[in-house]
Amino acid sequence: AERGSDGEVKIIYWQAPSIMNPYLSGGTKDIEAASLVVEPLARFNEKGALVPYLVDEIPTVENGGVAADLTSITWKLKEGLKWSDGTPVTSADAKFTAEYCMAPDGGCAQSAKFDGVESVETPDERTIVVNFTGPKPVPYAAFVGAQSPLIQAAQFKDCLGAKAQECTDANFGPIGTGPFVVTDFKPNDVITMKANDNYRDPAKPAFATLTFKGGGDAASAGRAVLETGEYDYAWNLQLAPDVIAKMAEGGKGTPISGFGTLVERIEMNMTDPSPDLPEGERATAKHPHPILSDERVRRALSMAIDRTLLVEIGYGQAGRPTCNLVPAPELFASDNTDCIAQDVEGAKALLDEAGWTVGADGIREKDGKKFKLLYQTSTNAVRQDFQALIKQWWADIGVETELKNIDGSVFFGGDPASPDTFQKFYADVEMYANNFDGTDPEQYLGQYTCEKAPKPSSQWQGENINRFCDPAYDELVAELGKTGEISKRAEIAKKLNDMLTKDSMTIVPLVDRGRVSAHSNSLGGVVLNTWDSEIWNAADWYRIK
Amino acid sequence: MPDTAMPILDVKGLKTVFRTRGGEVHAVNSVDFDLRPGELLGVVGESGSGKSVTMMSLLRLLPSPPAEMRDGKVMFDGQDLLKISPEELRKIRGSKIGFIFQDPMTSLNPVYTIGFQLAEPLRAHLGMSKAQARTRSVELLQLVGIPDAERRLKDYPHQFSGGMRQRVMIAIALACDPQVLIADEPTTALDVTIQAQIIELVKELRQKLGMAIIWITHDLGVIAGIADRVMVMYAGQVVEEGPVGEIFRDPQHPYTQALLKTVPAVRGPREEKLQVIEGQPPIMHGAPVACSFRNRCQYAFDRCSEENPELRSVSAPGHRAACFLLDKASTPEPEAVNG
Amino acid sequence: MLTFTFRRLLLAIPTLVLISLIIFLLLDLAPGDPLANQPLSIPPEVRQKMRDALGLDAPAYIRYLLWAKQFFWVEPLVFVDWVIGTNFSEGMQRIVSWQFRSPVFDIIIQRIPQTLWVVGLAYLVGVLIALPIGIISAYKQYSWFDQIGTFVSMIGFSVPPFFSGVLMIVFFAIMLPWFPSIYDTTLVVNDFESFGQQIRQMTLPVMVLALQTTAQLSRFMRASMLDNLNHDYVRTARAKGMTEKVVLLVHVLRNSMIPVVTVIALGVPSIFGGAIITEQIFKVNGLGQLLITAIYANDLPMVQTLAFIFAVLIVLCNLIADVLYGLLDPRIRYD
Amino acid sequence: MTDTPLEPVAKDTSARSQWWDVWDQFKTHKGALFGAAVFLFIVLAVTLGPLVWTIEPTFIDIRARNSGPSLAHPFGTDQLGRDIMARMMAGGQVSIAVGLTAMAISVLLGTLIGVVSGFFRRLDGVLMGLTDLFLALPLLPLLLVMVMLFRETLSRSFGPEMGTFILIVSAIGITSWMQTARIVRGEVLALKEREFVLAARSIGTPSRRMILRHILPNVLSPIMVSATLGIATAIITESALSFLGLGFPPDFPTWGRLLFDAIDYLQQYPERVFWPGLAISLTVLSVNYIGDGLRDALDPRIRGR
Amino acid sequence: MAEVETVAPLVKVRDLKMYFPIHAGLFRTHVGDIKAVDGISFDILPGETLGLVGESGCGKSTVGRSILRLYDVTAGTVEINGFEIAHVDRDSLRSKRPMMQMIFQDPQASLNPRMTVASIIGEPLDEHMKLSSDERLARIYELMDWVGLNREFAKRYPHEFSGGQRQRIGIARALALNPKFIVCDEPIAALDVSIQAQVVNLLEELQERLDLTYLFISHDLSMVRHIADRVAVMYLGRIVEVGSREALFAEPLHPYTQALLSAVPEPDPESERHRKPIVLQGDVPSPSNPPQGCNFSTRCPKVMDICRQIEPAVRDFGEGRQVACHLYSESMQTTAEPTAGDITN
Ligand SMILES: Nc1ncnc2c1ncn2[C@@H]1O[C@H](COP(=O)(O)OP(=O)(O)OP(=O)(O)O)[C@@H](O)[C@H]1O
Ligand SMILES: Nc1ncnc2c1ncn2[C@@H]1O[C@H](COP(=O)(O)OP(=O)(O)OP(=O)(O)O)[C@@H](O)[C@H]1O
Ligand SMILES: [Mg+2]
Ligand SMILES: [Mg+2]
Repeated sequence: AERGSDGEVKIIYWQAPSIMNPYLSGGTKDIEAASLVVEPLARFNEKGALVPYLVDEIPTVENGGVAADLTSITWKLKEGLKWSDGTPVTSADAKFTAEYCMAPDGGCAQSAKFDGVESVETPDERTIVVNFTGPKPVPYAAFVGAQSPLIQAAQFKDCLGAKAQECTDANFGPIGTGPFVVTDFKPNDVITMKANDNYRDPAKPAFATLTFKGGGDAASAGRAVLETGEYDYAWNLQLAPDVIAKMAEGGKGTPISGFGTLVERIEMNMTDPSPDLPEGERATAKHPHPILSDERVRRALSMAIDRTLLVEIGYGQAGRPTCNLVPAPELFASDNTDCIAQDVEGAKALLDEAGWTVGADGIREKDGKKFKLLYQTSTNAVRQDFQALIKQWWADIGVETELKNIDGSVFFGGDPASPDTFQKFYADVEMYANNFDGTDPEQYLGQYTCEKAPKPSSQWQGENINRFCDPAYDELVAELGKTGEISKRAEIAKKLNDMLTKDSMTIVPLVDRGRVSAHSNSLGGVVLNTWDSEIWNAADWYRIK
Repeated sequence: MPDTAMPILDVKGLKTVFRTRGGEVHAVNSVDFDLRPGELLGVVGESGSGKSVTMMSLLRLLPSPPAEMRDGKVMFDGQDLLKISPEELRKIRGSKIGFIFQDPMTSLNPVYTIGFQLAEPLRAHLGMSKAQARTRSVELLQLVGIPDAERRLKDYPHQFSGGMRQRVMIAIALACDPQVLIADEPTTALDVTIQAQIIELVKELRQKLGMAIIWITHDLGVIAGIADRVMVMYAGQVVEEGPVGEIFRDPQHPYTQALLKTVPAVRGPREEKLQVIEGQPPIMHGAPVACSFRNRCQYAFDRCSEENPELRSVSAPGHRAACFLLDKASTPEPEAVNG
Repeated sequence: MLTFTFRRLLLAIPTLVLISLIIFLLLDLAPGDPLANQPLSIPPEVRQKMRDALGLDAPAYIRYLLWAKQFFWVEPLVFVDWVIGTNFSEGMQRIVSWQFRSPVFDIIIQRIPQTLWVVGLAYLVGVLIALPIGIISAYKQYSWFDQIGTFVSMIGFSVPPFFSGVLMIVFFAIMLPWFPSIYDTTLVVNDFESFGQQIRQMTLPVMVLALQTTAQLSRFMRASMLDNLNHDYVRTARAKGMTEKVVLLVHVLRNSMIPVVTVIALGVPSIFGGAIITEQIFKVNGLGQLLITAIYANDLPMVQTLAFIFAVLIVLCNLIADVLYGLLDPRIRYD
Repeated sequence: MTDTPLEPVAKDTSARSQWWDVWDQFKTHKGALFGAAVFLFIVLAVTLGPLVWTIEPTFIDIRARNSGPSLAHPFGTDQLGRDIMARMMAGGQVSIAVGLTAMAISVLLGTLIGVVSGFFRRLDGVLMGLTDLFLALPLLPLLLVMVMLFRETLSRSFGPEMGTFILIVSAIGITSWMQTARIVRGEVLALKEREFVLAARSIGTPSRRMILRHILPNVLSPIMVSATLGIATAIITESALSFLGLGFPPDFPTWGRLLFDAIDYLQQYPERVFWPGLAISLTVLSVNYIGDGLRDALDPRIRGR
Repeated sequence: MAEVETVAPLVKVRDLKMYFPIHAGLFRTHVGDIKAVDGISFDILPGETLGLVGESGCGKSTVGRSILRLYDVTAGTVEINGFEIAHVDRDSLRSKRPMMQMIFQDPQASLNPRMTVASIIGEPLDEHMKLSSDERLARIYELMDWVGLNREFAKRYPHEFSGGQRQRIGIARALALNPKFIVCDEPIAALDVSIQAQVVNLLEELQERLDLTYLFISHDLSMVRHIADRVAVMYLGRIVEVGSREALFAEPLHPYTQALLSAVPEPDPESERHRKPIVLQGDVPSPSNPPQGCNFSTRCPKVMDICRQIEPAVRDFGEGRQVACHLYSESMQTTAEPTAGDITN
C-alpha cells in the first residue's frame, strides 16, 4: 500500500490522554497515545519477545552487544533514521533522553527504567553505549518499550530538570520517529495526527490521518466501535462479558483480547490491623495477624473461592483463573493450577483442623475469638461483585466478612496520612490488581522481601503489602539478581512465585486479567499486544476494502 | 336631563353567576337599567352588592370561568353586547365605552410608560400614527389637568401619585371620545382633597364633552354632588332607582333609608348615636326567592320571605323601588313589624 | 443603577476572595493524590520525585498565595499580552495543571467552544421552547395542553440525564442510526456539509439538556403568567379594546418575564458547570468534563481555578440578573 | 348595646381546623390526590414489601443470574443472581429515606436561616451573604470533597452504610438549602410588615414566641412546596452522584445506583432499567403533584375561592 | 369639657420626631431621612378621644406607633400615665405594655390567619398574666361578650368572619389587658359604610364602660367629628391645627383644615349643589424632602412669601385651640402682608 492511501483511522480511549510525554506520566492512556509518535530502540511483541525498532538488532552477550560482565550495552541505530521534522536521529538524542529522565528535579515517571545507568556514551552518531553501575543481568530497560522512547534533544533541550513541567508545546506535540505526527492536541479530549512524512518505511502508515478521542466510559466506547461503527478501535473495554457479547452482535466490529501479567489478587495481611493497637504498631511486623498467620486458614480461604465463576461474571473473555502471581510470560509462569477447583469441603476440614470450630451462629470461632474478616478494595463495580460473591463463599465455610470499599484515588493514593491506603492495609484482606513492566519479573518478585514492608518508619511506603517476611525468600531474590542465564532465572522466579502463592498462600491470585479491546471489521492489521503499547503496530494498520 | 331621549345603553334582565367550589354565586340578578345620552347615573350599594360585576358584565370583562352571563340583554348602539362576536365587542371597548377602575395603583401596567398606554387605544381604534397619537395623548393629559404633559408621557405609572394616576386612567378612558364612560369607584382609594380634585375634573369634562357616565361609589355624598339619577343596589339586585333629589329627599326602600342614616355628617347637627344596619348582606347562592334585605329590615313581614319584590314605580316620575311596603297602600306606618 | 452595580461589584470582591479560600482549603483537605492514577508499577521513589517536581508538598498557605498571585496577577497579564501583543508576563509562572503540565487557562479556553455550542445552545433552545409552553399553559390553564405540558415537564424533571442520554443513544444512534453518539470536538464548521454535521452531532445532547431546562422554566413561566393574568392592568388593557394577542404578549408577557429573566440569568452559570453528566455521556468534553476529570485526577490547580471561575460566573450572573431586573421593571430603582 | 352576634359568613360547619380546609382543597386537585396515592403506595411497598417478599436483597443465587421476570423473581435477577424486586425494595427504602432526610435537612436549614435573617435585621446581611456564598460555591467539587473528607470518619462511627447515608444526605441537604432560605426570608420580610406582627409586638411578645407563633405557621406553604420539590431533587441528585461514582457503594442498592448499574445492560435486559427508572420517575412525579396540590391548598387565596 | 384644664393629661407627647433613614450610594451611606413625624406635641386627657386626621402618608400611623414605642423614636418624649415610654429599656417597656394597646386598620391583616379567635384574644393574657386555663377561658369569653362576639366562635379562624366581626376580635384583643389608652389606627377605614357604624358605636360604648382614652386616627372627617372630643389635623409630619371638635368643625382656622373640611361631600343634593369646595392643587410633597418654610406652602391657596421661608410657630388660641400658620402668628397678625413683601425682596 501507499502511505496515506487509506484515509482516516479513529481510535477511542475512554480514558483521555492528558499529555504526550511518557516521561511525565506513567498513565497507560498517555503512554499508548505517545507510542504512535515516539518510539524506543526496541519493543516487546505480542508474545513478549524483544523486537528491534530503531536498531537493526537486539544486542546480546552472544552478539557482543552486551558486555560479558553485564555492565554495559551497546545499541546501533538504523541507518538514515529521521525525526518527523526531517532532522537525523543521532546517538546524542539517546544520551539526551537519558539525561532528561535522570535529571534530579524533572519528576521523570520512568526514572526506574534508568536505574543503575551510570552513563550513556556516544562514540559515533549511530552508536549508543549504556554503562551500568554494576552487572545488569537484564539490560533491556532504558530505551526499550513504550515507557522509554527516544525524544528529540533539539526539541527538549530547554526542558531539563524543573523546566520539564513548563514545556507544554513539547509535551503535547513531541517530535518523534513513529508513524504519526501530532497536528493538534486537546488534553483530555482529542488528539489529531497525520502520517509522518519521514517515517522510515515509505509505504507506511496506510492512514493519512488519525483521530484519537478520549473520554466517556467503556460502554460508550464499545458501542462506538461495535454497534455504531463510528470508531475503528476501542481500548480496554472493562465491561461485563455479556455486555460485550451483546454489543458484538451489532456486527460492526470484533472484540479482541490478550493477556499480560496483570493479576487480580487477594492479599492476606500478615500483621494485626486491629484499631486497638497503638498507632505506629498497628499493622506492623510487631503484631502478627491473630487469624491469618496460620497458613491453613489462608489456604482454606483460597479453597472456598470459585475462580472460574469469578472470571465468568467479572471478565469473561478478558480473564482467566490463575493461581500465580506471575502468570506470564510462559517461561516464567509456574504450572501451579491447584487452586482453580473450588473445594468447600476441603476448606471446612482445613479450618476444623486449624482449630476453628463452627459456633452457634454458624460463624467459626477459636478460643472465644470469632472468625471475622474485614475485606477492603477500591470502589469499582466488578470488585464489589467479587466481594459479594467471596463473602458468600466464605460465609459457607463459616467466616464472617465485613466488606469495605474505598475510592480508588484514596486507596491507591499513597497518602501516609490516610488510613485507607492499600499500603497501610488497615484490614484483614484486600483485593486489587497489579502487574509488572516488560517481561522480566525480577523487580516484581523482589518487592516481597522483608525490608520492603510498608511501616511507619518508611512513611508507609513499600511494596511488600502483606508484610510477608521469609529469609529464604530474601536470599533467593538476591540470587536472582546475580543470575544472568535465562533458564536459571526462570527457575528461580517460579520458585519465588510459588513461595508467595502455592506454598504460603500469602497472596491469593484470583484472575489473570487480560485486556479486551475492539476494532472495527474494516480495520486490518491489528495485533493486540499486552507487553508494550497496545497499539504498538499502528503503522501496519490498514483499511480492509 | 331630557327624560325623553332614547337610552344609549339599555340593560334588561342581566344575570351573572360565578361558579365556585362553594357553589354558584349569583352576583347579579335580573338587573334592568338604562342610561340616556349625557346623563350621569350614580350607582351605590355596599360592598359585594354586585356593582362592579354588573358593569363588567356589560363589556364581558369578567374572566370566564368562573363568571358566566346567564341571561339578559345589553343594547348599545342597536347591538346586543352580550351576543356580538369578541372582535366586534373589542371595537366597542375603549372606543365607544370607556372604563375607569377603582384602584389607580394597580390598574396601569407598571412596566410601560404612560405615553405608551395612552397611545394604545388611539392607535388600535382610531388608527392613528405614532405622531398623531402622541399629539393627542398630550392633549388628553392636558385635558385631565396633568401639567407638563409632554414630558410626563415618558414617565412610568409609579412616578405618579395616586390622584395623578387616576387622571391618567380617565385620560385613557376618554381617549377615543366614548359615548359612555363607566367609572367604577374612581375615587374610593383617594384622599378627600384628591377626590375633590377628580370630581371637579369630571364635572368639567362632562360639560365639555357631554358623554353619559355611570359612576359607581359607596359614598352617598359623592353621588349627591354629581349624579342626575341614582340606582341603589343590594345583593345583586336594583332595589331603588330614581332622580337624585327624589332618592335623597324621599327614599322609598328601607335599605336606602338606612343607608342614608348610617353616615354621620361633617356639617350640621351631630348625632349622638349612629344608626346602624344590623347584620350582613347575604351570600347569593341561587337566584333570590325572597327579599334579600328581609333579615336586616326593620319593616320585614311575612310576604318578604315568600316573594322577591320587583321594581315598581313610586309616585314621583322615574322613581322606582323594590319593596312590598309600597304595595301596602300609601300608609307608611310600619304596622306589621316583624317580631 | 450605576452606583448599585458598582456597589455590588465591590461587595463581590470579598465574597470572591472568601470563596477562593474556601475552595482551596476544602480541596486541600481532601484526601487523594494526583499520582494515585499512576500505575502501581511506578516505584515510590519515582513517585516522590514526581510529587516534588509538581511542588505538591509545599505548605498550603504558600500554595494558596501562589495561586492567588497567579490568578489575579499573572493570568490577567497574559491576557493583556495576548490582546495587545506586549510581553509583560514573560517569565512569570502561570497556573499549571498537574495532569497536563500546561497552563490551565489554555485548556479552559480550548474547552469553551464546545461548551457554548452544546450546553449554551441547549439552554437557549430550552428557554425558547419553555417560554411559549409556559405562556400557552397559563393562558389556557387546565386545558389539555396545560395538562400535557405539566406532565411532560415533570417527566423532564424526574428523569436523570444519564438515563435519558443513554436512551437517546440507543434509540437515535444505534437502533435508528440518525445521529452520532460521540461528539467530535475537532469538527471545523466551514461549509454547509460540516454545518449539517455539527447540527447532527449536537442534536442528541442538546435534546437531553433542553428537556431539563424546558421542564423547569416552563413551570416557572406558567406560574409567573398566571400571577400576572389576575392583575388589574390586564383588565384595563381589555377594557381599552386591545386584542387578546396584545393583552397577552404586550402587557402580561413583559411583566411575567421580570422574574423569569432573573431565573434565566441565574441559570447561565450552570451552562458552564452543570452539564457534567451529559457531557460525559456524549463525550462533548467541555468544561464540565474538564472539571470532573480534574477532580478524579486530583488536579488541584485545575479544580481550584475552574471552581473559582464558576464562582465568579455565578456572582456575575447574580449581578446581571439584578441589573436586568432593574431594567425590565421601571419600579426598581437601585439607588 | 343591643348588638347581637352577627351571622358568620363561613359555612355552617362548626369549628373546623383549617387543616380540614387544606385537605378539602387538596382533594379537589386530582393530580395531587393521585400523586399522594401513588406516593403512599410506593412508601408502603418499600417498607412493608420486604415483610412479604422475604428474599434478601444481597442473597446471591448464582445459578439464577440474569434471569428474566418469573414467578420466583417477578422483576428478574441481576448479574449475580440477586433478586431485583428485593433490591428495588431495599433501594427504595434508601432512596426515599435519602429524599426525605435530605429534604428535611435542607428545609430545616433553609427555614432557620431564612427566618432568622428575615426577622432580625442585624443578622440579615451576614446570613444572606452566607447564602450567596453557598450559591456561588460550585456544588460538585464541594459534594465531592465532603464525600472524600468524611466518608471514612462517618463509616467508622456509624458503619459503612449508615455512614454513607449520613454523608450523602447531609451533603445534599447542606448544598441545597439556599433557595428555601431566600424564599422564606422574602416571605418573612413581607410578614413582618403585616399588622398582626405589629399587634403581637404591641402586646410585648418576645421574638422567640413571635417567630414560633406568628411567623413560622405563615411561611408554611412556601416551605411545604420547597419540601416536596426537595424530595424529588434529592433522589435525583443521589442518582447523579452514583453516576459520578460518589454515591453509595456499588454493593449497596439505591434506585439511582440500580438504574446506573442497569444502563450497561440497557439492550440486553431493558427491564432492569425500567424498574428503577419507573420508580424514580413515579416518586418524583407523585411528589411533584403533591407539591402542586399543597401549594394550592395552602394558599388561602386559592382555598377561599 | 370646660373643667378638663385641671386634670393631668394621660398622654403627653412632646416634640416627637420619627425619621426613617434613607441609605444610598456606593457605601449605603445615610443620605437623608423620611421625616414621617417631624416634631409634634399634644396631650390627651383621661377618658378623652383625640381624633387625628390628615391625608394619606402624612404620618398619622407613625405617630400612633411611635407613641406605643413600636418604633424607636428619633427624638422627643412620650409620657403615658406618668411613665416615660419613648426611651425606656425593653424590659420595663414590656411591663408597661398592658397599659397601652392598639387597634389596627386592616381587620384581615391584623389577625394571624392561622390562630383561632380564642388564641388571638388569649395571646396578651399568656404574655402578661399568669392565668389558669379556666381563668383564661373565662376572661376570653368575657372579652368576647364585651365586643359582642358569640362565645361559640372561640374556636374559629379569622377567615370565617366578616370584616366587622374581625374588627371586634381585634378590639377584644386590645382590651384583654385592661389598658388605659388605646390607639385606634383607622379602625373603620377598611369596613363597609353599614358596618362602620356598628364598630364606632361599640368603641364609644366600651369607652364609657371601661373609662378608656383613645387616640382615634382616621381620614374620615365625618366619623372623627362623631367620635372625637378634640381633633388634631396633621399635614406632612406636623400638626397644623388642634381644637375641640365643635370649634374646629365650626370654624377651621388653618387653610389646610379649611380645604379638608370643604372637600368632604355631603349626602344631600341640595347643599351639595351650593358647596364650593376649596380644590387644592398638586400633590403632597415627599416627606423626605419637605418644602422650606411651611410644609403646606406648596399647595396653600393663601400662601404668602413668608410661608416659603419660615416655619410657622404654633399659636395658642386658648381652650386647647392651637394653629400653626403665619396667617395667625402674633407678630404677623397686623402687618403680615407688608413684612412678607419685605422678606421676598
Ligand atoms: N371572581 C369571582 N368569583 C366568585 N365570586 C365573585 C367573583 N367576583 C365577584 N364575586 C362575587 O360577586 C359579588 C358582587 O361583587 P362586586 O365586585 O360586583 O361587588 P361591588 O358591589 O363592586 O363591591 P365593592 O364595593 O366592594 O367593589 C360578590 O358577592 C362577590 O363575592
Ligand atoms: N417603616 C418605614 N420606613 C420608611 N418609611 C416609612 C415607614 N413607615 C412609614 N414611612 C413613611 O412615613 C410617611 C408616613 O407614613 P404613615 O404610614 O404614618 O402615614 P399615614 O398618615 O398613616 O398614611 P395612611 O393614611 O395611608 O395610613 C410615609 O411617607 C411613609 O412612606
Ligand atoms: Mg366593586
Ligand atoms: Mg396609616
